Amino acid sequence: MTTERHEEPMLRVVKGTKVYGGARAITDVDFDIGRGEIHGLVGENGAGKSTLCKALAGAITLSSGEILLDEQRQVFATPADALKAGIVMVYQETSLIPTMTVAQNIILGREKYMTRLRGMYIAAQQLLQSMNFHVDPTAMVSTLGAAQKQMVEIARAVHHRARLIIFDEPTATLTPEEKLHFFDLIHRLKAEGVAIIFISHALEEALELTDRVTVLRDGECVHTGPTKDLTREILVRHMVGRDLSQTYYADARKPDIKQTRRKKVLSVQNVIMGKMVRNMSFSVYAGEITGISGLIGSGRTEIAKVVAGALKRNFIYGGMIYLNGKPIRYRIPRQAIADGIVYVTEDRKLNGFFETMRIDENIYVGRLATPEGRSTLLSRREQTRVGTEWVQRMKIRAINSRAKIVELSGGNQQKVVVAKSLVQNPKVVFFDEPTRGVDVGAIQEIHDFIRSLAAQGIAVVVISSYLPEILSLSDRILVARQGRIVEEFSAAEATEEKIMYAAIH
Amino acid sequence: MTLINHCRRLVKPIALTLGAMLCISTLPASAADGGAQLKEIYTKSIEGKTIAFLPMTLGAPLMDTWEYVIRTEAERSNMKYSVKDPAWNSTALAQAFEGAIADKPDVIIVQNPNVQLLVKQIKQAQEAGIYVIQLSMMSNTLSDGYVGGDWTEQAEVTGKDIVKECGTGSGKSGKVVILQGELTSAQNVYMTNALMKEFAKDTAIQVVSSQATNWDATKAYDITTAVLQQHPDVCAIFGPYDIMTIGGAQAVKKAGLTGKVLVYSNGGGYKEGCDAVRAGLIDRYMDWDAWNQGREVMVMAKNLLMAGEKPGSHNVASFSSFFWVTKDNVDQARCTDIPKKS
Amino acid sequence: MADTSFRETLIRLRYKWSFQQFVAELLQKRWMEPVVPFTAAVLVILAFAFLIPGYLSVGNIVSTARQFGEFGFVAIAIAVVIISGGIDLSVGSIFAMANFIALMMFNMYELSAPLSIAVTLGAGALMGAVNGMLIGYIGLGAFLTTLVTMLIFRAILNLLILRYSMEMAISTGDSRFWDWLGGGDLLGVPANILALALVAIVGHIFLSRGRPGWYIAAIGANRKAARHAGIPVERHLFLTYVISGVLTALGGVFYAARLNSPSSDTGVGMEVLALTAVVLGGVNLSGGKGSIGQSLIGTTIVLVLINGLVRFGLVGGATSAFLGFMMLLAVGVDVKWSRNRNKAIEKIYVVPSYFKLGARHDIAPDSGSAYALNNRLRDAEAIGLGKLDGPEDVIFDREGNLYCGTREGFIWRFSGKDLETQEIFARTGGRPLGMAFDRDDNLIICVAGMGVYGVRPDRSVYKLTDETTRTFGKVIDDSRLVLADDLDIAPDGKIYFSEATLRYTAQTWATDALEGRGNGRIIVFDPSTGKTRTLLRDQIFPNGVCVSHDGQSVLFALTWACRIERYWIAGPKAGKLETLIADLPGMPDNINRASDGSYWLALVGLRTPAYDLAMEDPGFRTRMIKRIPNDEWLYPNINNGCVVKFDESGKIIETLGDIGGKSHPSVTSMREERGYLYIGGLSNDRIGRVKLSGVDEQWNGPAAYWGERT
Amino acid sequence: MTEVVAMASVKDGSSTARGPATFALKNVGQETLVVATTVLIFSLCAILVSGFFTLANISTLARSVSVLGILGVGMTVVVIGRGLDLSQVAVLAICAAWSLKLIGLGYGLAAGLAMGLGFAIAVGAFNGFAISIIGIPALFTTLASGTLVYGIGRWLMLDGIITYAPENQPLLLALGQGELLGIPIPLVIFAAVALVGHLVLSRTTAGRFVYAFGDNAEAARLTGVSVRVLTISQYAFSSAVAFLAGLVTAGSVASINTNVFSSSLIFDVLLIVVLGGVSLSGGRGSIASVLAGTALIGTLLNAMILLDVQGDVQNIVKSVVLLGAITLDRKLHPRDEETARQGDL
Repeated sequence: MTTERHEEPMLRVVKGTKVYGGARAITDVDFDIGRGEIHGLVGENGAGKSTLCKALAGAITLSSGEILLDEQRQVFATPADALKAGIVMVYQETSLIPTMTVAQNIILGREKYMTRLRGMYIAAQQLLQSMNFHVDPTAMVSTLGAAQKQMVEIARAVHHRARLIIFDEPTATLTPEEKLHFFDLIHRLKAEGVAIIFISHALEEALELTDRVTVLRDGECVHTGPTKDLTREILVRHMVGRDLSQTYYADARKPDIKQTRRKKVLSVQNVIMGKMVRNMSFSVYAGEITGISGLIGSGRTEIAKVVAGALKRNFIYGGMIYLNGKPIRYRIPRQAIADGIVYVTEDRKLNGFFETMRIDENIYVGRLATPEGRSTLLSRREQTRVGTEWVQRMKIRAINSRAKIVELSGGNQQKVVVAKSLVQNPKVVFFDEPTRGVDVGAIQEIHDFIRSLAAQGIAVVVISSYLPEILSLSDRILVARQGRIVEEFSAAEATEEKIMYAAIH
Repeated sequence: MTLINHCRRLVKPIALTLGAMLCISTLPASAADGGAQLKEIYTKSIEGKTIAFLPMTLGAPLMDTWEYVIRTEAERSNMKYSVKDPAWNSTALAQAFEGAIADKPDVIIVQNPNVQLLVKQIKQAQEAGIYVIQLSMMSNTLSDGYVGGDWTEQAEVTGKDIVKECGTGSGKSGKVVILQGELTSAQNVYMTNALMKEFAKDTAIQVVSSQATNWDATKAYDITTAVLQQHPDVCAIFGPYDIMTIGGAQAVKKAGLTGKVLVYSNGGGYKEGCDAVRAGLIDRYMDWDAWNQGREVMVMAKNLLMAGEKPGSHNVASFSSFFWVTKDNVDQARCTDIPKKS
Repeated sequence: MADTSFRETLIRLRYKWSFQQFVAELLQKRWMEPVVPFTAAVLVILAFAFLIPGYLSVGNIVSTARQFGEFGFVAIAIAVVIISGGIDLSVGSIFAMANFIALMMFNMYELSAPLSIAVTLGAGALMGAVNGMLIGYIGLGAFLTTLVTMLIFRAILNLLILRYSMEMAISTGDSRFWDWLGGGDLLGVPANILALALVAIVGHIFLSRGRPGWYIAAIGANRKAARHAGIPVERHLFLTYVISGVLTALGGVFYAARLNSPSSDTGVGMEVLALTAVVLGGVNLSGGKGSIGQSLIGTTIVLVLINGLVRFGLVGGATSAFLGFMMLLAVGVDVKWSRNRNKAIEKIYVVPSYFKLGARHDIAPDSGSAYALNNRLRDAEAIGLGKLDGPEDVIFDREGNLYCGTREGFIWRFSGKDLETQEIFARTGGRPLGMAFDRDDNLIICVAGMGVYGVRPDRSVYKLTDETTRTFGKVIDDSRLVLADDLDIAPDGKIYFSEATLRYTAQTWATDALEGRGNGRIIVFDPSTGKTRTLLRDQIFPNGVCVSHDGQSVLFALTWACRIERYWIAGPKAGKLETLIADLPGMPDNINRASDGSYWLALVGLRTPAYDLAMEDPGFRTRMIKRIPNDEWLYPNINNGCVVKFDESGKIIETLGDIGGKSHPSVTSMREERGYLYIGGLSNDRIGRVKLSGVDEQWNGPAAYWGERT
Repeated sequence: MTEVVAMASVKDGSSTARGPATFALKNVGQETLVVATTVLIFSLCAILVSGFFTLANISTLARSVSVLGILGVGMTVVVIGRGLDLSQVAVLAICAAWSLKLIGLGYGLAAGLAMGLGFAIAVGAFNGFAISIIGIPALFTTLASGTLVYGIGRWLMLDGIITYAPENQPLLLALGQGELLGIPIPLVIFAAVALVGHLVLSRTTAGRFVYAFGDNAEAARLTGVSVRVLTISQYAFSSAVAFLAGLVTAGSVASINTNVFSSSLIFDVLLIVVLGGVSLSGGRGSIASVLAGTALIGTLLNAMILLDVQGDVQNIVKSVVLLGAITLDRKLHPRDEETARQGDL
């Protein structure tokens, strides 16, 4: 843990602690960054990376501990204070104003009292294009895709001429080429003396780009050191706290590939939905896990929602979907659920669970919404029964099934969301990013559960942008790009490189 | 909502002018072939003229009675007639008035919601050559004519009666409840003030509640119910508008105090008011005959048209008569009921 | 094209001016958002004008306008609050209170008119501040808070009226200014309309271009994002309600001056009416979106509707019924409309038009035509293989160093005897396309997406121009340079450059081919004055630009039209445009001077019969665009090109090709340098070098054009 | 370095279990707070206001707020489902008046009531349709439909502002004036409606779905709740309840004044709903909340009438109490800028 630094750090955090309603998000974290340094911040979901950075950016205030900027103690009560001090954060969930244009968003917070619109658009276009971000400055942000929004955020940070820019997973939505431009940008910023905190899941990126890396685990700082001393294996060990041989993905490939006669359950043929899904075709078989990989915006989420009735495919020239050979077209998810097709959402906070309800109530609502579970009156007994059953089956860790769902950790919340769908006795299940924001232990449990579903003869579709997850789970891997399935691999032949290549070329 | 407003200081000059006007208007009739000539003058100055009526609202018995009488009178005289419904909204009324000026009728009959509204607009109308007659309510500006009641006088009469019934020597508690309409409406203010002056003359009279109902029968019901719980020995209840007072009267009936608590109110003598008297809900009902007021205002309009003076040059008035209606004489009272619209 | 049939003329006319494109461009404009409410307003007015005699009389318009003035202030006030993501139900009460206070100050206390107004506005600000404190700083919900303050203000007002109504009934102030406010006009425009117009214009500028307006809209659209952007959310919410209070009070002042009546029912139900007006105008109840113009359109609808219905003489109920019906209808349509607006734009954005190309020349190797293909480019020597990503244009400086721009926005330089030293010379960003050296050896580059940039010999990058004059009467603002393509410099130093298309970008440019319409232009930049001017409009994808050897004219290539045009910039024909070569067998790209006084021309791809046919049938292309995903559309062939040489008269001298497309599938540029021809390609991974025979072995472009260095 | 790792792994998993026992005012719901305030004010009035603490007055109190309470129950169901029904008062006035008129015209009691109820439910269903299928915001839809219904009623269905109860229909009058075992019938109806509302919300699937929908509409849809049917039903319920409230109003004074449409009654309804702690952002609250809110407002109003406090002062007192309640609530549960939902009004 040697830090080979000669000058005083530009910014330091001393014993930073943040308590959220009883739970500690970060505990006594010490952190520092110098001028022109690219500092990687890695750790698993929920390790406290975002919390630490939000505190630096003034979005939240630390419960205890100090932030020192040039050895001066600072109190950032609001993001405005941090901005004044030259700290800009590029948020993961993009923080843009949807009703304003790209150019407006870029200069927001640094605009003149009155702005001349034409000049603003031209200047914004120059800025964006000079970074090779191909975004129309006059477009309304609400019409942009995820990647373009991310670019606008990055452009905004650059425009603000910050001393310290915090990037929270900036590359998750970018294509390799856009990443290339982004890395080039980071190096140019570094050359100008801008300090950069780079949060990333992709360890390779962190190793390639950064000068130093800090690893957080469970809200505590477990390692800080120069990048050149690190390898991927060491990083993982720090992050997970276990030896690599015990980590999950190391040996996750299944030895046996099912080659028995397969029953085709779902067949999607030439489905078109607006701009997002263009001519998508694939089939799903009973007892098999089909993985769909692809970048955000490749149409993978949308096709799942179309099949499950949450979105409607084009009315004319929209293609066909067959369930057990019977053509289907659902207006609402209820109809799909009645036919045994469920979709487990990728964003559980936004549309996954009911926060005012308890675990058993959440699961029971799922049960009530099915034809067989329908009843006019509620049944306490039935509620307790399904609650207890699924808490056990999903290994949901709570004091009991009557705990409030908001009191659970991300992984347990996700299990409740899964349980809420599986209680509906589906024949086809779409899991959209089933382990996003879930702690490692829970990932394994959820994966085991998904496998057991397939073993029961249920057709399972797993959508994920995390390749190791897709590789370890799937019997068959489909790759989506620009609204269509461009490649299909069997589990045996798939590799990360092949999938990635198919996803972007 | 304000029904009627009155400026006492205007009474005398207006009454005098009215007399003069009537004389002037009958002058040409003294020629040889009196009948035919008069008819010709009448026809020439009345037929085809336009009457615009702007009440505070339509759909209430009082305004509907006026509207019916004015409309049928106008039709009978071959006059054009138009009516606007501002639905209790004084801003909408002002708007309708300005619209009426643009339409250039010959006479505008308006029910002015308060003394200051329409001050400028009435002047504008007169400058545009339109006669303006105010019905039941006045403004600070003198218009060409006024037809309506004298609220202070009516309240004085009512007050004296209440004092007689409940005051010293009556052997009753002297407790009086006033159900006010809307506190700020001028009519309400004039009546309440005059009443309080009368009550002040007798120390035995005690006003136990004086709450605003905003002309709402339900609210009158709730207030009366609550007050009667606290003061079961109330002697009299006064409400300045019959429709609203019926709510209070229902509460009296519900409390089983019918006959013991005297309910006072007033109105235009339409069916709804009489029914309440007949049902024993209202004991003393001061009837100022809305039907007749409709007639009066049409007579005044015709006179103004026949006289042909420049609008704004004269101010005339006609104060409506009023009389008590009780259970005893309610069957003799007119109790007008306009035909339902098909 | 003399034998153009009558039918063809008709078709040509039919597609010449595209209504669809006009609509698509209109829809893109932000001010087109309230198109539904605006249409509704016009229809309502027309309906009444038709039904009610004298409805459009001056008197009626003025009297309606007077009410419009007062109510307009309230509508703007509530619009500002809704844009901030809140709601203000207390406007009716504040309005009534302001009316009362103004009358009290002016009539009872006999203050001067300006002072009365000042006091009233102060009171309005104070009442707004109460709302603002509770909502902004304490953080209460806007709906409930203003609901409660509405009741409180109204109750206080009633108590005041009760206390002072008698005194106020008899007192009157006197001021000509006051009377003018209430009933006066300027050139026939009522005073309150003048004030409203002033407030609306200032307000609009502040809302759309000013900092407070942006902050308010940002908070309304996404409070968290606004906070992250460093916006003081609390303070601006507070400010919003103060603004609302002041504007409402201003409306109250005019109402007081006009009607002079402190009625207790003043402003009752006004919040509902104002809300209706604003929502009808298209201001989004969920915040962040809306303008003053929209709220005034909504106000017009509501007032005209009420005014018309009252004048119709319908009973009160009918007015309400119509109002309610209109509200539901207009908002229902608006909801559906705004949800599908972007979809609609997308659907109709690409507008194919009729375009007929002349007969194709035979290009078969054995055809004997001037265009007969050969394989002379196939064995071109590769330079920078694998390092370069899309060298669209290549150029040499006086010293014989080779430059090219790549897709990442880099300018590479190859130097040394055999161009073996390869380095990134500069970075412009964007997509560097056409290049030229000016007299002072600065490398001038067309950068797609950015404009025209220069790189000095010391590698510093500078901007020449990024904006041109806006075309008068064009719906969209075409002043930005979207896709500067190629340039050349006239002897007088003026830079002529092409902008290929205004409607597509460096990523989507190929779609422009499906339109077959003149979306591009030729622009000239004069470095001595720094002025940029559009020279020629409506060109069909103007691409390569080259000043002729004599410096008298500019040649430019129209890619989709397969034509070379000549525009005279000097001499007797100055200002004239003529076609030099028509009906090329392929799509022309860059044009460059050759050593022998002729010109090199790159054909980026060759025409195909299917595509030529498709261009004659816009209906076919429209259907194709609507029905199948865009990567299955029929695009022009830009995968196989060649280089041709033509002389000053347009005669083809020579053709160099690569039939299999092995090393140079599409050719976008070429330069002759000291006996070699260097080939660039938009999507290629190398620069090719071919030895030329029978040419001047010492010829160097800049030296030949600008003369020896001075 | 390995030691650090090992130490950290020991702590693994304990973070979520950690959590201090929270207590005190923070956990006190608004409903409890309101009940406490009501009890306090009630006791104060009983001691200080003569004539307050009598059986007769309590019954008057209950009767006078029962219409408000009935409307409140309907509103609560809609608000829990993340909606708002401002058309209640128009339905109350027009549908009840129309019923009275029809009965008066000789259609018979049952037919008249059925038609009134049918119209009310149609209005509610229309509201639900416009909100869930067309997608117009609830606030605006119900505002407009209220205006529309009032207008159509006044224009085409009714004769005047006031509609009188037909004679010889004692049953109708009994709705407003009668007593059942000494309890005023309006109160009985209020209790019945509240009970039905409570049972529907807490014991039926539909009620659970209303909570689910109000909590997270998209999650409810994805879970398979037919949200459109649900929305339509909840507005229909609210309208039907408003019709019932209209009958009670009409019964108590033997007439109904459609002008009640332009009164602030709807705001009073919102007041009691919110006062009781039903969140306008949906998913939270119960019928008990409405009872608490109604009791507080009822007590305050009754005491003020007895004290002969002027109506406008009553309004101010009422409003300040509400403002105090929501301010206190905000202080106890401060808004977290990082997690607050966008668009909470």
